[in-house]
Amino acid sequence: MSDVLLQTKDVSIRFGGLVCVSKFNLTVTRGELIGLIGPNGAGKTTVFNMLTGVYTPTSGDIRFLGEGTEGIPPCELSKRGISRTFQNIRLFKQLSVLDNIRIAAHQHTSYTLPEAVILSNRMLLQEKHILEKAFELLKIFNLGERAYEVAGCLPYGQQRRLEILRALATDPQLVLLDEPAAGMNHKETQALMETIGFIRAKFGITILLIEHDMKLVMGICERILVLDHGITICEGDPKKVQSDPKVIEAYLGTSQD
Amino acid sequence: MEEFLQHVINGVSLGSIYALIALGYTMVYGILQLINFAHSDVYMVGAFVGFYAARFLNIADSPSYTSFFTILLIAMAGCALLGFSIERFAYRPLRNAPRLNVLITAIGVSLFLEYTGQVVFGATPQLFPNILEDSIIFSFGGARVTKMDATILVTAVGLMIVLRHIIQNTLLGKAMRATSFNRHWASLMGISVDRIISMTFIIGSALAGAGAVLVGMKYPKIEPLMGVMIGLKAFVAAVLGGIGNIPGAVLGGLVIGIAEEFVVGYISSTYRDALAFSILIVILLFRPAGLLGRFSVEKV
Amino acid sequence: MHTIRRTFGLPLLMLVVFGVLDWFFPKMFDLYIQTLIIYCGINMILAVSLNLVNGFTGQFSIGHAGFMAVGAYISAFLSVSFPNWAGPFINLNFFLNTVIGGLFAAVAGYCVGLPSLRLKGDYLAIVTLGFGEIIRVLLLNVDAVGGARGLYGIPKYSTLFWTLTWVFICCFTIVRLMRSTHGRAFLAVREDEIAAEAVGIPTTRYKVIAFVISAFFAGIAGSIFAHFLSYLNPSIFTFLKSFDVVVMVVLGGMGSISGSCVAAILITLLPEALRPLQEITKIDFRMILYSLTLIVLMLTKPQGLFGSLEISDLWKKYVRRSASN
Amino acid sequence: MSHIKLLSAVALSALLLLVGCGKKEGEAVGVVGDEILVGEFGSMTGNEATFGISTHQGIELAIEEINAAGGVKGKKIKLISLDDQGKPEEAVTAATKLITQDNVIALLGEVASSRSLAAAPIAQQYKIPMLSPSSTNQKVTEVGDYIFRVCFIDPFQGTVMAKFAHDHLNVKKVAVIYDVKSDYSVGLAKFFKETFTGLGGEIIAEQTYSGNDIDFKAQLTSIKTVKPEAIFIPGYYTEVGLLARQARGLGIEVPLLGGDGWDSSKLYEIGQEAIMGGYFSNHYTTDSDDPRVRQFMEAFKNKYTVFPDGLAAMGYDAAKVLADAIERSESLTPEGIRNALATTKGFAGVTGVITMDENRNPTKSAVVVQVAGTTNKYVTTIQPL
Repeated sequence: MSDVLLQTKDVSIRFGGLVCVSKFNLTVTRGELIGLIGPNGAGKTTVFNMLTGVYTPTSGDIRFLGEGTEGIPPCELSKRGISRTFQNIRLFKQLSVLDNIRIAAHQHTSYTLPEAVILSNRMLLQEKHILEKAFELLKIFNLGERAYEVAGCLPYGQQRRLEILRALATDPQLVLLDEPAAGMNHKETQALMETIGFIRAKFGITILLIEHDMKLVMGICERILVLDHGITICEGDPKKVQSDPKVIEAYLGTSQD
Repeated sequence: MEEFLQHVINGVSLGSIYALIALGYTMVYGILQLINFAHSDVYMVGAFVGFYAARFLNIADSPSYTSFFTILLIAMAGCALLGFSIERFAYRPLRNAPRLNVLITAIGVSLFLEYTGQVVFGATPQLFPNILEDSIIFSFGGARVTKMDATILVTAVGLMIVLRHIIQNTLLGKAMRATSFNRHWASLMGISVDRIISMTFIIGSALAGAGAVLVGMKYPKIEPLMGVMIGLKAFVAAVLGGIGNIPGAVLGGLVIGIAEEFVVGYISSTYRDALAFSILIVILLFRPAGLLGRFSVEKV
Repeated sequence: MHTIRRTFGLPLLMLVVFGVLDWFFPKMFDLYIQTLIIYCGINMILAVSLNLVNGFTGQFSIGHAGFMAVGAYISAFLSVSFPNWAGPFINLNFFLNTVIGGLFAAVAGYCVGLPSLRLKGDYLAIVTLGFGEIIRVLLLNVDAVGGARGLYGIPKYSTLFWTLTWVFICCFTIVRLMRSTHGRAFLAVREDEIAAEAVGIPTTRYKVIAFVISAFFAGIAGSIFAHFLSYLNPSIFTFLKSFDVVVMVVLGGMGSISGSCVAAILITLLPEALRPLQEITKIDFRMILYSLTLIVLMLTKPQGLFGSLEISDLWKKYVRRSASN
Repeated sequence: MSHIKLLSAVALSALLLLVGCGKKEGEAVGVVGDEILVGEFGSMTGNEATFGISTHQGIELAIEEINAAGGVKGKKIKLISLDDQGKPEEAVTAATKLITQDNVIALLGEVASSRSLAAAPIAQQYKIPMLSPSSTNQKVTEVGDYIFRVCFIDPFQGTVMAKFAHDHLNVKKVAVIYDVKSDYSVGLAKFFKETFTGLGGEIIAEQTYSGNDIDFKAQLTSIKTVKPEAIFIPGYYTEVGLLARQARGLGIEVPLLGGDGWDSSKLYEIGQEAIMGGYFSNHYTTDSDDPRVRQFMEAFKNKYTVFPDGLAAMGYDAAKVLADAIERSESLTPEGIRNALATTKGFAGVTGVITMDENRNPTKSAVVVQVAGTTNKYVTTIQPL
């Protein structure tokens, strides 16, 4: 097994005449925790959307586990091991917490529609397995008691956590977290940092993270990429990034903490 | 050649009527994202308002431009009032309900108007009053353009120009555009959204009323279900052009009107009713948001 | 043994119950009541199957009558043109013809489901409406099934037994599906397509599956309808028929199977129940009242009668509440 | 909570409906006291309401007259009318209700063949005579020996007009335009084409429209280019008036021909000058000197303030034929009435002299009339084949 999980080469995307991301290069090796930062509108979420197959790059090449991802739909990429959360939480709001998790486990089921109707042994077995696994995950995230509550009614912080949990339920190799700490207070952010560290240790998952909270990013990321206007202006460890004049310029007046 | 020309003339005149009714659909959709199924019945009521007004004013048999404009204005006013009340009493209470509910309500209002029409106006077709004499004003070979055709076209185009002026250049129009762009933000900008929506219904319904009078003059048979088929086609025209898009509705109406005339004229008349939909499906497969509609990519 | 009971227990039990009802009912009630029950059954199949697309999968189809027409015409055509092709047993023939009708409808559903890969919301709605109308116009022009003159002499195979059996099969299938990973996939598509894709649900595939299953049962309903009415005419399957079904679904509550059933019964019986009124007033207020009821219900109960809950949920709630009081 | 209440209310009302409608035993079919129950089902609302209402008015008038004259067999006729919204499935429900709930002795209906074909098997099954005023599709009476009608069948009328066009008008090239949605129109067109080509004529153009269409110019424009000598339009007056107008507007001046669907004062009202001089086949002519016709027209006009159309006349005659059969029937049973209906002979109705043949269809002569304003001018009579 190669250690390179994901590799992008000169990936660019244009909407109309507007170049949104240009020549994005990134190599992610197994087990890394990489931060992607940059001012608003820098194209960070667009990078995520290209990596997960929501958008197709105008040019360039994305390889996941050595295979090109061009033309592969998001659901297929998810099966191959890329999972994500969204900047504005996208839970299945009217469904229960438990169902949110179970839906993410869909790809681990193999029984057919007729089997579902006649309740075949295989179906019952797989359903049982999914259920057990879901509760296991919920317990880890302290959401066990809320399993039957409607996801949309959870408090904000728990919704964020549930979304990360849902991303984990697909058994991913690479998780893309889009501003997981957005809207969280200091304490919640602290807890989130611990959680991220914990799941990394427990599941051995590689993480790519977009975040504005510099404390969080600098605190846990081993490597950071800085995007500005779609261009990668800096790449390196937190220290290097913090002292890079280009980064400071890009952030000038917006964030100095 | 003569036949071809005649088909073009027929098509444009039919298309302009589809367009006029399509405008009402498109305006309401643009602002509320609601397929206002009751629109076709507002159109029907417009025809009957014209019918009774002409009787009441005793101008049923004095064709002149004066009677034409009188009836036109009365029908427009009647429809505006009806459209306003429908919005006020049936749709406004559902402003924050799921869209499908409003749609069902629209179907309910549509059925209500149709069946009430059958009781009040009677199910028998009536003759729309003769309010404008017809004569051939222009003849090219065997192809004829009549005064009626010309009046219909001029009136329809005139109304569309007025509408365009309202939407592009007036404060009301700006408010309407803002509301259709984003209702919530518009209300934050101090726009009274309810008032703007009412105005949209008033204008859209008035156009349906005008359409009814124009159709009534040309095809002087009116009955309570007259709106169903023409309403459906006009709606298809609106979708075809890109629903919510005003020039799109006009274009869609013309495309369907002309295509119908040509298919019936040169290929076969048996599939006429399927034609509008076939065109629509084919075009939507290539342009999912209609001819002039803009396909918005959902922000992730 | 356990497996067999689990899988076929309830269906077999229901078959026996329906058999008894079928024998018992004609002795208790006259044809009028039976007719109404069969119409209720047909509408229940239509409403429950449409609910799969509109309620559970969150797509918006208003062309259900078209699928119904396909099922009705294909099965009726088989019954008329190839009587007893599958042997001397009428019921076997009827069953097979119905299933074939349903399969053809399912193919039509597939053809309509495909554009749903590209279209959303109202655009999809209008395309389904258009397909329904196109099917109707095609039928008007096919001489083999009588065109406008209609298809007559269809044997009256539809009995109470068959109607109830198919209602059961339809509800049973959809309830079981909804309790599986496939059912949750439908719901995920409704809730958030992008998120569903991101967690590995092939959304387009599930949309098409929903259309196919829904169309299949609409075709079944069409076959029962055809073999009950013994006469078919394209004008039966106008978009107004599709609207009726959409109304049932919304009225019952999107995503509630029992809601759809109750609404189907209501909508079928309401015009009949209003008949005495017509005799008193001498003017036909029936449909006016029907439409008014519709508007008022939408204004006062926008979630439909049941919302997305099932009768069983409501019962649990009720019990829980009375216990806590 | 409210859900449960609502649910129980629904269940309860359904149960009440079921119980309330349970079988009533021990009553003679169709007779209550000194009233004979006759059922009528028709399209009082919906797309084809105008036809259903016309027929209903004709029937109502006939029953009123019969009761005023002392009724039949010393009893009054009570008419129970149900609406079927112009839908076949509703026609089945209505007919079933009339037979099983209201216990009628005979049925009048339906206007359109599509609904009659759906309801006839029920009447046949319960052996209740059903008399259709105006279902022209041959198949209707083929359902069984309890099904009758008082109108022409499609082949006859199509043939009449083909012969008329060929023999009287001496035209060789005819265009046909018919309503593809109406079984009546399609049937007439079919038999006209067959007979006319059989006679050596030529159908040079064939176009269709859909009921409730208002624009026919595309069809007419292509008809115009092939220059027919006459146009056969077997449709209802509701469309023919507009069609004629548009034909004249396009400069088509050849004669227009049609069937009994034209018979209405609305035809001229909508068609105006354009329809003047058009020929159509009909059961009777309004400019007839026949006192029965005159008296019917008067009575109808007095009651409803409009002149009767063809459908009203057919409804009127259907009710009268049925009353005559009840009077002649040996016993007041559905079977007796059926037998009497089957032996109807030389009944002088408004729409002609009606004699039932062995297929339960009337043999009566057709007249061809010419539109002359709100009234029609008699042209010729064509005997049944």
